[in-house]
Formats: sequence, structure tokens, C-alpha cells
Amino acid sequence: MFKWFVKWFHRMGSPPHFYRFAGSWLPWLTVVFTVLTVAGLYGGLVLAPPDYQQGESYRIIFIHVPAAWMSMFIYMVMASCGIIVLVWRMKLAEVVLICSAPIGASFTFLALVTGSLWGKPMWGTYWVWDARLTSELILLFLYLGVIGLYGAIDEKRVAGRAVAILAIVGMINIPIIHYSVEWWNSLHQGATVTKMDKPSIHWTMLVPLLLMALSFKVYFIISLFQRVRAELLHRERNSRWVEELFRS
Amino acid sequence: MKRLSLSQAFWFLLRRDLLLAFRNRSEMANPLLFFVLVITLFPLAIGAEPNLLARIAPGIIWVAALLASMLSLDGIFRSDFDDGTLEQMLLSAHPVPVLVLAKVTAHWLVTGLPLLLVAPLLAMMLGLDEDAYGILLLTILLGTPVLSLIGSIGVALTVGLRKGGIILSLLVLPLYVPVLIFSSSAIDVAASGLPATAQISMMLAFLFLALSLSPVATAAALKMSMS
Amino acid sequence: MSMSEFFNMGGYAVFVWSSYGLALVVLVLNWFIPYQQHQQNIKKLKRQYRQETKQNDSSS
Amino acid sequence: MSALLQTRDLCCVKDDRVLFEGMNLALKAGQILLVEGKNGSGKTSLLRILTGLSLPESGDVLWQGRPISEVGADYYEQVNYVGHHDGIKRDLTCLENLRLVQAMGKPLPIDLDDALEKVNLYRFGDNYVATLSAGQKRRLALARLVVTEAQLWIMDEPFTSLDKASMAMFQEMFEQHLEKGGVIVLTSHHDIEMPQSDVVRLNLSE
Repeated sequence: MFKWFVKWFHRMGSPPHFYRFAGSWLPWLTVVFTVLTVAGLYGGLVLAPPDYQQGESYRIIFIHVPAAWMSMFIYMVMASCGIIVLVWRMKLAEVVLICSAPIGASFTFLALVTGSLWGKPMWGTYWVWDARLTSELILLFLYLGVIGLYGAIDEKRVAGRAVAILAIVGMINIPIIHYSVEWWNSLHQGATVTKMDKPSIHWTMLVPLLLMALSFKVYFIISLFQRVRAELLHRERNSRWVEELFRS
Repeated sequence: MKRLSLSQAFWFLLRRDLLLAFRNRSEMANPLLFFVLVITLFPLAIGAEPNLLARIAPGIIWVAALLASMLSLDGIFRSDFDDGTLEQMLLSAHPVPVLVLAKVTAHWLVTGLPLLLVAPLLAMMLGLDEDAYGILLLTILLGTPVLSLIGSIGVALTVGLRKGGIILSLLVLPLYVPVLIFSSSAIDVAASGLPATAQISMMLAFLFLALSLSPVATAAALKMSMS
Repeated sequence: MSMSEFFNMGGYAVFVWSSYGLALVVLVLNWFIPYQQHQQNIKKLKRQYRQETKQNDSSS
Repeated sequence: MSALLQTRDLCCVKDDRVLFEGMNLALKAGQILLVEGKNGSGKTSLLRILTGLSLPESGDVLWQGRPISEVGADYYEQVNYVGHHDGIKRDLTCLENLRLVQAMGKPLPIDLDDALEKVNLYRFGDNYVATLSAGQKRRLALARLVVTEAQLWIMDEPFTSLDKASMAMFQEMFEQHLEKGGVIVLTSHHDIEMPQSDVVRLNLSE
């Protein structure tokens, strides 16, 4: 089994193979994404009963929580790509790392805005220095650091490795930052402010939430494949396999 | 003749950097002046009302210390990058992380440590409670090396860039957050007479983590930005 | 659950629907921009090869 | 005698331009490689790859049969690199600079003043480098070859801003190094008068 995986891993590493592989999977992924989203939204917006405390406003969690999970998940994907870039120097891993940064940043931004929109009905103000929202804000800065550093270096192969190092350093710091902010929040706010816990999760709410989380993950793969294919064409524009593909 | 042992090379590089810093002494004062200047701005901005200033003193002192140390980061590798000695250091027979640690220690001794001299004066100006002076000095003693160590990673990543300065702050400030949180809360708690051992032990943990991991990351980043 | 109630969202319509609206915008943008980029790259490559073939034909 | 420095189908790409590819070099002890070519043809990039500072797009650089990424610090100990930058600190004196160079590499048991005399900078021991002329700075940069022991010398335009006499003196030093079994790689616009037997020429721009 392991031998097969190593072979698959190296075959995936070659740009032409990945370009065709991603291209062939895109339509199927789009179908899966639409099915999951429709099911999730229908379950979340229509079937799920209103929350006894927050009424209808809690339905924002079906966007906020999956987006927050995605922002963390994508940073982990970037850090593992970073390790592959530094250890095996795989060109494709650099491209995947660079292409997932903007997607991660958009999910973090989405999580922040929906978090504050959800905060308004609950606490009366748009921005509350809640532990999770503050960590999410710092995570956004980490993403912008990755994107900014990549843009600032002209030589793209060097930029790829620089960003790989930054992503790994960022990954090591995320838990430290998260627990520091958590500790800081408990110190200053005290327990009076209701933490932004998910309301007591009844299965009718949990199922749509998981469906939406899954649909966001599938969406991430779609957007990533799309970006990687565009970037591969740009980077390999004077290589033979691109020529064969478009010479016709 | 055998090459120098690792510790000899470490001390040699450290002494050379201190000698260089001493040679242009005028630059050594800049972080200190910046530190004092930023802190004097706050009473002008928010009024000199004593107990308000005393309450926010830990926070201002540490934000100012953080900005002062970040502004002086550029000096670690910039001059060596320009005159080619950085290349020679990467090509030396000694492991690069240890040489990087020597350079960062020299940078800390020149820019981070002197903040200790001025901090009590500023704390007095802001009317910080006397019990907190000891903890204030301790947090600066433990915190500024972590700032230099983490900052050296950001500097190594941006040393090759023409306009590296702006990106440097975007890369480095988020990583400074844990140090900022624990140091200012240590002083705050000490000011109200409570023991700050929890915060101090966390800062010690940060120091050892940074001491062991960041030179390796900085060495990798330097090799990468020189290629 | 009549349609009007659904859209009213128990008085929180503004917050809920703006969140979902923003989510839609973010998801569409993150798909459309790379898709458009990809098509542009393809168009550029095709034009480049057409010019090359024209050049080869004229020179050979 | 097997080759000391080898490259195995080395390829270098810069800003999407392939500077050179499929390059297979082999340098034995006592040989000197003269890299020629127009500006921008990749001379400096090749030298930086040979020193291990830059990574090639593909292919390997071998030292005594082993890839230099594996050999690591032991390879660096065997290399003296003089690049475009002189690699000396302006605010240090000549002697302090030489002591620094010795601390970083494998020092030779030579008195530093004698070393300065070899590159005729004898009276400049305590002068700050900032006060030296371009030619003197270049000679101090090349003094690195005298104070540290390395089998492989890699130099990028070593003769820039040097006068005729200094050039002859350094070429003579190169010959001695080759006779002692050393290997040299350099780029130069001026032609070098060396016994042609051990000169290997490589032109990157044709």
C-alpha cells in the first residue's frame, strides 16, 4: 500500500499530470458541492427549529463556524505544503501553497464578518474582543503576511521557499497565539460575557452544520484546483507539455 | 591549524558585532530614544490624569518596547547583506544557526537590553505602582530577547527585498502577540500586589522555545534569501 | 413557515441574509477570478502559438 | 585521478529564462576553469550554484563524488569564495577583517602581517577598510585565499579594479595553488596567461 502511495505522490507532483487530474475532477466536485450546500442550507435555514435564546439569528453559525474551521484547516494545508516544498522541493507543492493562501484569507475574512454580524444581535455591538474573534483576526494577519511576502519577492522559486518557511513558523505559533488570547480573554473579560459557544447542539442543527462544513471543504478543493491550473499554465508557459496541450 | 571550535567562533562573532555596534555608537541610542519618545506621547494624547496613566502604564511600556525592538531589527543582517559578509557567513565551516544566534545576541545586547535602563524612569513618569518595578524589569529582561529572536526570522525572510520594512512588521507583529499579552499582564498583576509567577513562567517558556527554534528557521530563511 | 416569515428571520433578516449574501459573494469570487484567469492564460498561450506557427510558416 | 569537482546535468533557470542546462563539468586537481560569456549569460549564477549558495533548477554539484548538499559544512570548509562583493566590513581594520575570515574558515598558520604583505597591503594593517581604495579593497578580499586553507577557490571577476602588477601577482599565486593540487573556478573579462595545459574554458553565451 505504501509503495502505491509514494508512486501516486510522485506522479501527482508532475505538473502535466496534476493539470489533467484536476481538470477531470472539477465537474464532479462542483456537483458534490451543490448537493451538499443545498442540503446544508435547507436543513439549516428551514428544518432546524429557532434557538430558544437567540431566535433566528443563530442561523448565521451555518456560515460562521464552517468558515472558521476552514480558515484553520487551510493554514494547516499550507504548512504541510511548506514542509513538502522544503524537504522534497516539489514545484507543485509551492503552487498549491501559494494558491491556497488567498482562499484561506477569504474564509478568515468571511468568518470575521459573519462573527461580528452574529455578535450585533447578541451583544449589541459589531466588534467584541472575544477570544475566538481575536484569534481569527490575528490569523488573518498571518495569511496577509504570507500573501504579502510572496508578492514582494520577484524570483518566484525563491518566493515559494520563503513563504514555505513563514507558513511553518506561523503554524508553530498558531496554538501559542490561540491559547495566549484565550487566557488573555478569560483574564480581562471575566465569565460575564457569554462565550460564543455554539448553542446546545441538537442534531437538527448539527447535521446541517456538518453538511456545510463538508461543502466548504469541497469548495476549497474546487477553488484550489482552479487556481493551481491557472498558475501552472502561467509558470510552465514555455514548457513542452503546455505547448502540446494548446498547439492544436 | 584546526578550525576554531564552535564556541570560539560564537564568541568571536559576538565580540565582532559588539565592536561594530560600538564603532557607530550614535546608532545605539536610537531604540532608546524611540522608546522614551513613544511613551511621552501617551500622556499628551490622553491627558495626564494619574490613575488612568498608572492603569495603562504596563500596556504602553510594552507596546513601545515592542515597536522599538522591531524598528531596530533591520540592523541585524542589513549591513552584512550589503557588503557580502553574510554570504561568507553562510559559507563558513560552522553551522549557520549558531552564528545567527551570535548575531541576534549581539543585536539584543545593543538594542533590547538598554531598554532596562530607561524603563524604571518611564514607569515612574507614568506613575506605575512601585511594587511592579521589579516585575517590569524582569519582563523586559525575558521578553526583549524573544522579540529579537522571532524578529530575526522576519528580517532573514525580507533582507533581500528592496522595500522589506513594511512587510517585516506584517510578518513579525502577529508573532509578538503572546509575549505582549503575558508581559503586560505580569506588570498589571504585580502592580496590584498579586504574584506574577504564572506570567513570568510563560515568558520563560517562550524564551526557551524561541532560543531553540528560531535560529534554525532564521538560518534556513537566510540561505533561501541569498540564493 | 410561510415565505414572508422565512425572509423576515424573526426580525434578524438584516444580519442573517447579509451574512449569507457575503458568503455567496466570497464563494463566487473565489471561483470566478481564478476561472477567468485560467481562460485568459489559455487565450494568451493559443495566441502565442498561433503567432509562432505563422512566423515559422512565413520564415520557412 | 577522479575529478574533484563535478556537475551532473546541471540546469539553471532565472526569470523563466534557461541560462544553461545539461551541463556536465569535471575538474581534476591542478585544473582551472575559466568561465566566459556576455553579461547576463549566467556566469555568476553558475559560480553561486557551485559554491552551494544557490540551488540549481535541476542536477547536482559533486565534491569528490558526493553531492555538496550532503557534504555540507565539510564542503564549505574546502571552498574559498570571492564574489562581486568584497565580503569585508568597512568599519573594521584590515587585520580585524582577516581575523574574522580566519574565524569563519580553516585558518592557515601564517602571521597576518605577512599575509597583508603578500597582497602588498603591508602598512595598512590598522587602517579602516573604509579608507582603502577599490583596488586595495579587492586585494584585501583576495587575501582570504592566503589566510585560510581551501582546496577549491571560486572567484567572480577577481581582477576587477586591480592594476597590471597585482593581476600578475595573483595569477602567480593561482599557479602555486594549482601546483599544490588545488582547483580554481573563476570568471574574468581579462584573459589569463597560464600554462594552457591545465586551463579548461567554458563559454556560456554560445
